[in-house]
Amino acid sequence: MSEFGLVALLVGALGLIAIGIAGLVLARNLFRLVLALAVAEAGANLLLVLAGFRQGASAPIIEGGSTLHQVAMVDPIPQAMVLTAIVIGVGVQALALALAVRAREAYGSLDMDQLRARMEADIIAAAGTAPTTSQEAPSGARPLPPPLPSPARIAAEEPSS
Amino acid sequence: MLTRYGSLLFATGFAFLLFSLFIALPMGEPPTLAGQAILNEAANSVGAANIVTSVVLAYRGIDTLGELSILFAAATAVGLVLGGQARAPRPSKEDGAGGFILQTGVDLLFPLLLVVGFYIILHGHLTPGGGFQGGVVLAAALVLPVLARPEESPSPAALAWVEGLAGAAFIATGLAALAYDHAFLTPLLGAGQLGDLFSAGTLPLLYLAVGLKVGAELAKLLLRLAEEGPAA
Amino acid sequence: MIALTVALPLLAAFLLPLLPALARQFLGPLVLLAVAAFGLCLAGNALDAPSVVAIGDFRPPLGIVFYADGVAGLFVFAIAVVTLLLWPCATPNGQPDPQITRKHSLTLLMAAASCALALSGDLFNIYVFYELAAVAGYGLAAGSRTPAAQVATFRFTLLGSLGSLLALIGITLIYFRAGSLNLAHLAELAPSTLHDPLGLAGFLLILLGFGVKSELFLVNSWAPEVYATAESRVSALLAGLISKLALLAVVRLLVLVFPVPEASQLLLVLGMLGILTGELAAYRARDFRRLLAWSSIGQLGAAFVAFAIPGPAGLMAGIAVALHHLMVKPALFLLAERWGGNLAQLAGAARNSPIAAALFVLFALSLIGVPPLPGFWAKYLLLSGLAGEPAGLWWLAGLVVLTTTVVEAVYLFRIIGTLYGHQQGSVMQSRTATTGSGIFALLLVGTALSAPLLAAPLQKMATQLADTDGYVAQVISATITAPQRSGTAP
Amino acid sequence: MTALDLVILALVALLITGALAAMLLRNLLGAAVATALVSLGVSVFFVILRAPDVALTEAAVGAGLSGLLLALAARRLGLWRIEVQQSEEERQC
Repeated sequence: MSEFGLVALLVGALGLIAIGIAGLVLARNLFRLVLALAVAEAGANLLLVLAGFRQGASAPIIEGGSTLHQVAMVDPIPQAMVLTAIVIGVGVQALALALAVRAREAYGSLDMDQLRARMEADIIAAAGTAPTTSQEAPSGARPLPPPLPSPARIAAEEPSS
Repeated sequence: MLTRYGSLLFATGFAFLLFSLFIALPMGEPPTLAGQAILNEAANSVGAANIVTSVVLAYRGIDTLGELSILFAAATAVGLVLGGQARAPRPSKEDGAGGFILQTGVDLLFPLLLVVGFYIILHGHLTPGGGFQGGVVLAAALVLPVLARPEESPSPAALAWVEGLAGAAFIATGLAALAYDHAFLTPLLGAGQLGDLFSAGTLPLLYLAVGLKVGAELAKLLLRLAEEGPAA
Repeated sequence: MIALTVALPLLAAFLLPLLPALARQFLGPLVLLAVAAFGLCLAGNALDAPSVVAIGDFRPPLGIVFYADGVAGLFVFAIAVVTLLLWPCATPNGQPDPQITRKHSLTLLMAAASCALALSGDLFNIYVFYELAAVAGYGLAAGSRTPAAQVATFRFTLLGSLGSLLALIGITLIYFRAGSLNLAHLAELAPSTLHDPLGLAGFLLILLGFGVKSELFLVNSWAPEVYATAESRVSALLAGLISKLALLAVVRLLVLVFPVPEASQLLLVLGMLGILTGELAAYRARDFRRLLAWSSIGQLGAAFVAFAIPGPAGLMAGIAVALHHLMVKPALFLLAERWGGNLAQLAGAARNSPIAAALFVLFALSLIGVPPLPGFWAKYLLLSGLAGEPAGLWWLAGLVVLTTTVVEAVYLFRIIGTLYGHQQGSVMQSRTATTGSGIFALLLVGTALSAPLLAAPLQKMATQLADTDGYVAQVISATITAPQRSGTAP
Repeated sequence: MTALDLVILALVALLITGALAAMLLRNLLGAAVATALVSLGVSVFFVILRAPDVALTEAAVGAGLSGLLLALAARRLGLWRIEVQQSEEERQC
């Protein structure tokens, strides 16, 4: 591989990172945000493997069962790091998707701006700082409702589906 | 609108900055001080033909332990978020069965995937592959039958036992080294003959634990997300 | 023993879902007690000499080392104690929580990850355990299972992952340049390879990445939302504990690998901005939890400023500020669990719950920095450290700290005024929360009384933390043979 | 410029296109497929960079498993139905 190929790979990795970060900043759909994260992570992984690549070296696997046969090999450490990073990435992705599913079920939307507005309203209502809060509801009881979904939440998700 | 262009500008600038930083580095000729030292001695001291496996399980074994814990934390957190105990997916609207061909195909695939999964896991110290890749195949083997027969999903309790015990086995193997006056996670049982199936000491055992844990964990994640939520 | 502080909680977390119900109750606290004992031992031993263990018996630049100096031992102890005090229990409504085992598992994972963050001497290992603490934190933050918490946690997860991504890119940059991940090895290599714009860019990326959890300016927008929606105990863990451990990881990197003025000034400026934004937003907050969140951002800004001061004096001030915050903030969040969110509804609470109100006054006075309390010593060390530096940015930082102390005093006294006011508000009862924060208060008063005794060990810890040569020698001598240097960086 | 360079260049162009598609496609399910394709492309690069272990993992986890996760989540989010999607995509970039 020539120098040109390596630079092209670098551009590819950084391009993925940039597109992913731009998506993270700009997108408002929760699902799209998760996709943006996946794209950026793929770019970062490529960058990391690129950092261990050596021209004309072979994969870090000894063939033929002899340790005497020494050939130049690429750096195994970044590869081990990327293995770790890929698995971490998929774990976080599953968690983010589960949160998105619940947010959609509760608020009936996938739009980050709408969701934040609803969340803001809920926080204010829970803290009782809004003037509408009634006296019979103690302020501290509201932030931690019982874990069962309340009828209001089930009703909220109906119109969307 | 202004913030939108600002963000785009920021992302482009960030990429350009990174490019100018990385292009100054010796592309294709990295210094690799630690990496080269590992390449020089891994075959003799650890005995795995696949040096990446040596790094993942021996030199940086505790990273792998952390990684398993992250996957466990993510699966636990998904359980916490989605709530309750995992339930079997409802039979789909076309009345359950995904058709004769799908069922037969899955019946044939299931043992095949299991064998391939375990093969990949147990040869992880010799060839490319290992616990993570094999674990994904195992997870696929566990989840595929659910597509054909939604009522026959693997029991969540069994998956929990497999993942808990596999994780404990990894740590226990590490702790066993303490009993022999070694540091935590030192590979035991000697390096063996390079390239043999029974070589690299406890590494294949560790990879087996990793594979089972990853397989159970990922199957759990997939099954939880495959549940028919109230909104779907 | 060093590795056990990480391995035992992990083992317990893996096995917890499989155990019978009775054993589940006791395993976690027992393991944490053991970790606390280990932490005390480590801290005690480290005052003579820090100990090093090479995980897997591989010599350091190849394998991963855990390095236990005084600060690490102290933090391991603090992690175990604080986690024990904030151990998840039944919901404040008194109902048993069906998800409690999952929460216990996640809390144990978080404790293990925090211990590893305090001990680890390897850059990528720090990243892995930072991620573990982060993912466990996401799970716990969503654990109150309200829709608002789930939205807040989604943003937290994305921001945290973006931070981890930046940190990973930073680590890639440093590895590409220096060819090693071991902090001691990097400390040796740094003068010739990393003290240039490239290395500093790597440091900036890692700082921003780990800054997400330590509530650094620019990447802290998750904090007010998450702290307002998560369970108070979880907020207390995140604000009190995890932020400090992320900070400690950054400080180790700063001291060992980047002891250059540019890196310190970066920390100083970001810390100053953190203090200003945090305290001013706290002044405007009308919600108790969000007030605590913003004030936490301000406090951590002060810790960043303190750690930016080069030399042992700055490190000592930083440790003092961090430990003080570690005691006060969880206690205040426990009071928030008791009192709920609205500040206006706290009116006259002192009559219903005189003890809790008195505790609040104690913590507030310490936060402001009234003399006999530990908060005073923390601020005193910080200001005297800043005064010892040349004029300019450093003195400006001192001025910022002094000015915001006034702001802090104003908003805290406003709450005290409400608490002891004549109006009547409605207040929740939660006995365990008061007990928990009472224990923190005892710790605080104990620290205040023994302040002269604590100064010497603290000084020793700061000196150890600052001793780069000692760290390198200790880690490299832990090897069986001297590390082989195959070629130098081109 | 060797043949390998040309392959790399073509793949880089494909990857960037795929990433842009993942960010800009109106259809979120299509965007998820594009993301999985990006992972697949990256795993080809790992083979070229002499990292077979990583390539296998990226293909299995990044493309296969994460694609499956995305598809399942998309189903639970109701993104498989076109009409729901359009109403929710109105103001999406």
